[in-house]
Amino acid sequence: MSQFPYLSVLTFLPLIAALGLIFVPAEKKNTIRYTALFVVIVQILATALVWFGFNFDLTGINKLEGYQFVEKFTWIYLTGLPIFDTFKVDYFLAVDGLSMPMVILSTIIAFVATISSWNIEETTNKPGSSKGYFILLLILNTGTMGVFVALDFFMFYIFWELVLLPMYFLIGIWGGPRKEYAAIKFFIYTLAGSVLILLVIIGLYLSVLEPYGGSKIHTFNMLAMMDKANFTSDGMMSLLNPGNFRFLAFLGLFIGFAIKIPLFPFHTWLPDAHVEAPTPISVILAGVLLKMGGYAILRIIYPIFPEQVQQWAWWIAFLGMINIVYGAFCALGQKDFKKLIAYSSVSHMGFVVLGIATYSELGIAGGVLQMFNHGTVTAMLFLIVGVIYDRTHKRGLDDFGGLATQVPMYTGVVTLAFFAAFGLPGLSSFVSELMIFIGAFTSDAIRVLTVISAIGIVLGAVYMLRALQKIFLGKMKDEYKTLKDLTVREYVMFVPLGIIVILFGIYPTPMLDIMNKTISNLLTAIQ
Amino acid sequence: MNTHLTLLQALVILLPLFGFVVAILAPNKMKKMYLVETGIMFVSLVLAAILFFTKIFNFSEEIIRSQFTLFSLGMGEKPFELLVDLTMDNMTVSLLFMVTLISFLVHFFSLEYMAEDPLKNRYFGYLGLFTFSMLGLVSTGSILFIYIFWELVGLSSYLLIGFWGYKDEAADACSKAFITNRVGDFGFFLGVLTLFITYRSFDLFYIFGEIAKGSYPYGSEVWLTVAGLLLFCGAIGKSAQFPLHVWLPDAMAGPTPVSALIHAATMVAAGVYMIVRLFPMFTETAFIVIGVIGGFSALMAATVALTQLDIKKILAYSTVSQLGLMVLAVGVGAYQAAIIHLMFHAFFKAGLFLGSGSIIHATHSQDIMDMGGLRKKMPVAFYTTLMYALSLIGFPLTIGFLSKEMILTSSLVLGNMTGNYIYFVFVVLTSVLTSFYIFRYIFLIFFGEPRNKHAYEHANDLNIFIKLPLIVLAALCFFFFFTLNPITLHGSYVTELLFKFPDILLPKEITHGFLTASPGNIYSTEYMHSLHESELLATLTSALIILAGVGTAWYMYMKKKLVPKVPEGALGKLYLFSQNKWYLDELYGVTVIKGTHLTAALMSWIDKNIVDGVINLGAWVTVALGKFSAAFDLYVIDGLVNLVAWINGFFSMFIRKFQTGKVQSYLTLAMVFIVLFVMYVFSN
Amino acid sequence: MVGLSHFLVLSSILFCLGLFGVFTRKNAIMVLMGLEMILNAASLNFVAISRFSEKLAPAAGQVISLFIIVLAASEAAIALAIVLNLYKNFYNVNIDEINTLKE
Amino acid sequence: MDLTNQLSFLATLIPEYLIILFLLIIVFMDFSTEKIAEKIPAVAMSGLLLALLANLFMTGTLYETEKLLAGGEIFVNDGFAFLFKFMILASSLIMVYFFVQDDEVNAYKTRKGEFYILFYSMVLGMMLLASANDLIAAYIALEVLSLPSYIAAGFLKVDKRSSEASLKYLLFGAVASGVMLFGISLLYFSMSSTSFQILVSNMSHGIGFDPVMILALIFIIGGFGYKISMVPFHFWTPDVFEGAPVSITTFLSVSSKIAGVAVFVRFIVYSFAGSNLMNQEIAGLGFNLNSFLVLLSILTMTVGNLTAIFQNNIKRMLAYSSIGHIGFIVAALAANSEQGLIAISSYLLIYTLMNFGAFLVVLLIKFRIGSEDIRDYKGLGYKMPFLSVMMVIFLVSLAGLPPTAGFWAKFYVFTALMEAKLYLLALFAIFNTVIGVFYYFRVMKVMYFEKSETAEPLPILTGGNKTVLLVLGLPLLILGIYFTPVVELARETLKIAGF
Repeated sequence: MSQFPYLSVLTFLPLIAALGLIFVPAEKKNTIRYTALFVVIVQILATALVWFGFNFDLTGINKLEGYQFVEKFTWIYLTGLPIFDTFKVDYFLAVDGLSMPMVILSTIIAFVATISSWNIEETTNKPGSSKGYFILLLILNTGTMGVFVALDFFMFYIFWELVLLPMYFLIGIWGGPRKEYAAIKFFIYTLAGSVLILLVIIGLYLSVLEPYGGSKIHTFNMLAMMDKANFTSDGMMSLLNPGNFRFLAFLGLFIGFAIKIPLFPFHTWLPDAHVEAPTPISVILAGVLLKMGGYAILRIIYPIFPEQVQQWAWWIAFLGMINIVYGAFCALGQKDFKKLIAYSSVSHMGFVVLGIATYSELGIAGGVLQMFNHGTVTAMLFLIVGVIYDRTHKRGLDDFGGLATQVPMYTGVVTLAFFAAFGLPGLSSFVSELMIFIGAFTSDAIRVLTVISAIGIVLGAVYMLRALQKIFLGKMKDEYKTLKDLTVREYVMFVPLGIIVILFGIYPTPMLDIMNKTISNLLTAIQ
Repeated sequence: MNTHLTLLQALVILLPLFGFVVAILAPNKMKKMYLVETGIMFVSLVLAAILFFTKIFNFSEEIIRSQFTLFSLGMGEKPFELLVDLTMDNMTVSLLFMVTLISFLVHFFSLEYMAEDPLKNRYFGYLGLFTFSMLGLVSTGSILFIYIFWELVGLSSYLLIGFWGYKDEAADACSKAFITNRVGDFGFFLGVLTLFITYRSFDLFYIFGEIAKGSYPYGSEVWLTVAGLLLFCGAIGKSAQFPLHVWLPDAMAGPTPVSALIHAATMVAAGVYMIVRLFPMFTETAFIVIGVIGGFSALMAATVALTQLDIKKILAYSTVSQLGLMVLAVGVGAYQAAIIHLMFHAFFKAGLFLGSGSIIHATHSQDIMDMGGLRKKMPVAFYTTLMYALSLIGFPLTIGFLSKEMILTSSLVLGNMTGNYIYFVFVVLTSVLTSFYIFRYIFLIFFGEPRNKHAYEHANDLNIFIKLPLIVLAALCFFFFFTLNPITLHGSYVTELLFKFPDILLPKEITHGFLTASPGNIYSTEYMHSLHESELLATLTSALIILAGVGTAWYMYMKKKLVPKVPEGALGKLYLFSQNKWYLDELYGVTVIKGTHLTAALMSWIDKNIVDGVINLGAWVTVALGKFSAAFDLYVIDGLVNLVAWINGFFSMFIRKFQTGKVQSYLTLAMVFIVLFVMYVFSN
Repeated sequence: MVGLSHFLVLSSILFCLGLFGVFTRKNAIMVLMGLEMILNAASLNFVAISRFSEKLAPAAGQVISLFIIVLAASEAAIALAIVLNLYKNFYNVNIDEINTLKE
Repeated sequence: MDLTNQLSFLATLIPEYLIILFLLIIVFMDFSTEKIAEKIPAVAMSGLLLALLANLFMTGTLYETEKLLAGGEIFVNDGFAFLFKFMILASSLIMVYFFVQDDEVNAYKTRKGEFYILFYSMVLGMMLLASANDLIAAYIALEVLSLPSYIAAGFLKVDKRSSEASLKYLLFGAVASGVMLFGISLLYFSMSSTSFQILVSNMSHGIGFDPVMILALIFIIGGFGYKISMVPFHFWTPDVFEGAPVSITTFLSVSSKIAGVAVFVRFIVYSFAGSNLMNQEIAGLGFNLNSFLVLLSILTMTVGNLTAIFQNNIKRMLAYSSIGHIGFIVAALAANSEQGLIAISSYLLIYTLMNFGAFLVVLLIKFRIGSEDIRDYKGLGYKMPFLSVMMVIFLVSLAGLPPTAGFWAKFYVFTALMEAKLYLLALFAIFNTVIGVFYYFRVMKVMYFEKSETAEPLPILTGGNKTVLLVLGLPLLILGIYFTPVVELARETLKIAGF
């Protein structure tokens, strides 16, 4: 604990900034915006420091020694209570190879989102709304960051829920025409998921005992839950207890997380939310929020319910397959640019699920990498939609055509993003998808599913190129004669993402080194 | 020293990429950046030449490879390692040389051809990207990297076809090209996966070794066949074989030099190159499928080419047909014939395209009906084109003769040995048609009366940028660059040095032919022997073929001066059938494409109305329950008051039942209940 | 000889009549009277029980009933006041016609 | 019961004495001149403050459970009683602020004293309820609480709605308590006692349930259930809440419910939970009291939440939502464990805060836009940012989402349920939470997502308003992050006899 608490800074700096902003008058637009920017830049620095200080040999997952930058204090500690006579919640932050990529991702996305929120008042024409917007954005930032670094299940849940509320308002206030519907749908949907999670959390809490100061007490510590030895013999989750609820608990958690991913058939909130949300919010939604689901499955379900996972791996992979193909077809069927992107997210998150269902180092590493890559690529895609929408206030694919000659640089960016999206070799997604496919193809059980999923690659090309052609090729309408190419601010958003996409396409090693040991350990832990 | 070569190779490959980056990132002010790119291309060409000769003369026997680990994953006894693989054997260097050469010539040609285009930087950048991908494709020994570069050439082809994206046909063509290829790559990808999970490696040479040792996917030769065919799917897509050939003709919407470079000389040949590379891993069944598909594509494309009016379309189908021949050659086990024909074809077909390009540039038309009699106006174009045409039909003393004759011979020999002459028939028919349509092409363009005076007036040979490439390529069409023996390539350095696999890579025994074919070892001395004695027959055949084809063409278009049009009667039907490309596009249009879009629409509908519907239904039910309980609360039991009112109504109704007894009767009833209850109480 | 059970039966009857009145009368006053009957049934119970059962402290029930009577009186007073006020507002006391409180 | 014990017990009643004392003072002030009558609120507040202090002061010193529970007392003062009195007094203290703010009430200048007299007697009744240990005592305390509240509900004499509300309240309340009284008499018959303790002892001595007892129990539970508006005895709630002045509604929905819960819990715990009767099957009926409570709580929370969805009058909506919350409390009671008891009191503590907050906002808004209709709250988020933000905090807390204290309250209930293996009930609770979000968020939606067509500026909040709102709102956030104090306090609940 001697070292500097990077993670706390990462997590709570935005919240503090948000509290500070409350006292800034709404007129001081620039103060607010630059504060937000400052916060994300500090976050980037912190993340960089964590990255440099990261020890690639530690294994994480189920052993405290495996974690780094650990900050573990008692947060709430009550003794002398009935039944389980202590109630203890820890303030427990740490990173390992699984959470580190996600932390990096959410830092990047936070930065990009802040930049693209710069003129939120103009783009959503809500004058004077910057204050509330950025406060909510910062709170959201805290929530997302916290989910990835919290290792106390209870804390995790708090962050998990903390994400919902700002999101609700951000969609509901700054959103598009059907914002109310989208906002409440998103909220109710995800809430329904997370209350299930809550029940399971309590169930686990009641059936896990962790040695503490001589005696054994109930705990929310994930690491303790991963150790079978800690389960009480009569607890509802314990393996000894014949009539145990492990399967139900597994199911509850899985549904809870599947809604976030989102996994068929729980995905229908996504298109609405995406289409109605303002650009930066869609970016965060697709870039980070969806990853929370996949991350949670790996971080929580796998180590805590290995046997259920083993038992249901095929079905998980099946759902992943459905996501891939179904999402792709839906994307192909869309007329609305943004909806198309949203469904492409559904399809791509399917790859993640397929990957983590493979039970192989390659597959899972691919899944995590895919989460990262999809995060960056899809962020780019939504920003792209945002750019064209800000300029023309149109989103229908058929409203455009032949923009290529008018806005060459923009076209270039779009081409890059699109080809990255359907996994062109040399761009980031290809590596992860390749790993996923190899991993999946290696396991005999789900080979057939893999073959079917591979159709997703073809379809990916089909719908992406279709969009590309409809928007940028062919005859140009005269109304776009005056269309402006990218501005400096937009370059600031696109260039980092573009660099990441290309860099990790050619040389993904840094990312993989981070997760390598951890994932091997995950596999050994769950076998 | 080897490392130096490797570095040189890496340089040759990466320079064009550098050119691409330079040209793409060039700010709008630097209009002339494309010249830099061309310069870089030239350097790359020179280096490739140096590489070629060094390799051939000093290290002819070696396969120079260098690999390094990009990343490795996992702790298991066999962690996954992604190796970057740079391999160089004679075939590689020859192809490197060829590709850089043609690519440079095309650059050179484009300097004039694209002179007016505002986005030249971008255009040349794309050319650079393509060259890079193509070079990478031929110089790696890892199936994965072949796939990667495979996709990249696809990308650059997409970009170049769509370069004039404001033209609708170009817009459609580029998407069509990429997606059609993607369909093939679907198979390719699965093939790669199958190989990997079997041998835990992407290294082809290692895999060949394993196969030679007799270890097959899932331990059965069937799966080896499947893997082979899956990989072949990729080739079908790239090399525009039936049934995925439809994209190539449309791809002609791109600039003509691009067609010359990509859709005639190099990229489309990549498929053939791949199956030649993979030659050692094909099984008998695989060979049969390959051969038949190749033969059929060759024949079909040739028939289509007979009646086209767009000069680029004619050449496009001719390309498909020639590629078909190469694939067939692989199918009959004559990998050398295939790869050699690939290279020669690259020269003369690129030439043909550039020639057509110069014509188009001169007459501003692609329609064969606008031409005629250009012989006098464009002598250079004419003579060079004639040269190409001659080598295309395999006229003696041309390189075409040499390669064509190899294919004929080997297919004939195969027939002799297995009694299965189908391949031979394919080749012969195709060749006849070829020599017909290519001379139809020449006669209609360069001879006869000009059909479009205006175009005719403007036509001329233009400047050196146009002429030089044509002449160079034409020169390359003479045999003596490749062998001193005008009759056959046997014993020439081409066969003995450039394109000769070390014996370990050659299958010990490949049995051939349809169902009941007797096995024959095609690399046995016996085979070689019969090869020699078949050559004469083959030569004669090709002579006859040429006479037949060219003769007919001469008779129809020179003697009778016919103008292409739909003849009457059954012949007309055939004519239309051929002119409309066997109606394949229409067929796909109504089946595959419509099918996909219908499915998509269906899925979206399901998503909107059923999947989401369920959720909304859930919400609706909750709401309904709420409404119900609210209503219940409002009207039924709105506080004690309504309770009273309600019970009032209830009792009054009740009392109406007991008309006579009136209220008292009910009271007594109530009393009875209570008394009963109290008695029950006291019973215990 | 009259035993506890008689009283109990009687009080049950009273109670039921009271309930019946409460439930069926339209006029608020009548409802209140029903209410009184219920209360009286209860206090009757108390008195009777403590009179007849010996293990109880003597007169406990009677005391309770005294309490009840007091409460009943005050309740009646308040109730009548409210009803009076109601009459001022609505000019009738038919409780089923008084339902403005509806959304 | 020896004398010292008696004395020390009487000593513990100091808060009650104080209340009575100040009640008299207020009466006299009311008789005297206008100027003095002006001071009544201040005096009332100080009286409550004194009582509260006295109550706090006696914590631990005089409330030793064992000493005060030699069998058969009518009133007991144990930790449980202390805790609830604390809540009652504290909430009453805040209530005074409400009364001061409530212009409807203040309109009747001359009757101010009368109003506070009523209020004080209600407080007295509540405190008695909190420590009643005997059915008759409970009944009397209940009446002491109820009779003034009937009048208070109809305090706005000329307002039709108000007087109608009071009538409904009166009828329902009176009938319920009457029936309850009859039930008591039946129980008296079969148990020959009315003390909770005796019930315990008798029952635990093998005397199972006989039909009379069941009837009696149902009557009695009905009586208590009406006080805490538990389904199916809740019908009065929405109408009365809607008709009565906002401050009275607040009072009814918070303070008097605290008292009701207190006595109900004590009754159930003493009579059943202490002995193992809770899970013992009732002869011939095939179910046990526990499952009966489970049924009640499921009904209560579901009906409350479902019905709340469609209310446009926010007071009515809050009324239904409070029914839903009572459902949660009954669920925790059904858990029949100490964990459950802690859950109950922590829930009540939080419930007080957030409900007061919500009602205060409603009141403040009402006297600015002059409407209680949710649909008129359009765009308030921009007109009254501070008020709206506080409202968001309260609503989110009511919905029970982190990081507000409301989440912890619910969390404790869930824990108790899971721990008691009442999984079905837990599921119901969960899904009621989700339903709750529907209507709580509807208010936010209207406030923030909808544009108001009128742009006229509204009268701004006074510093006092803001302070009180913060006093109510900040704890919700702080406790949401650090919940320990609440549980420490709630632990007093366990100092309940017979458990």
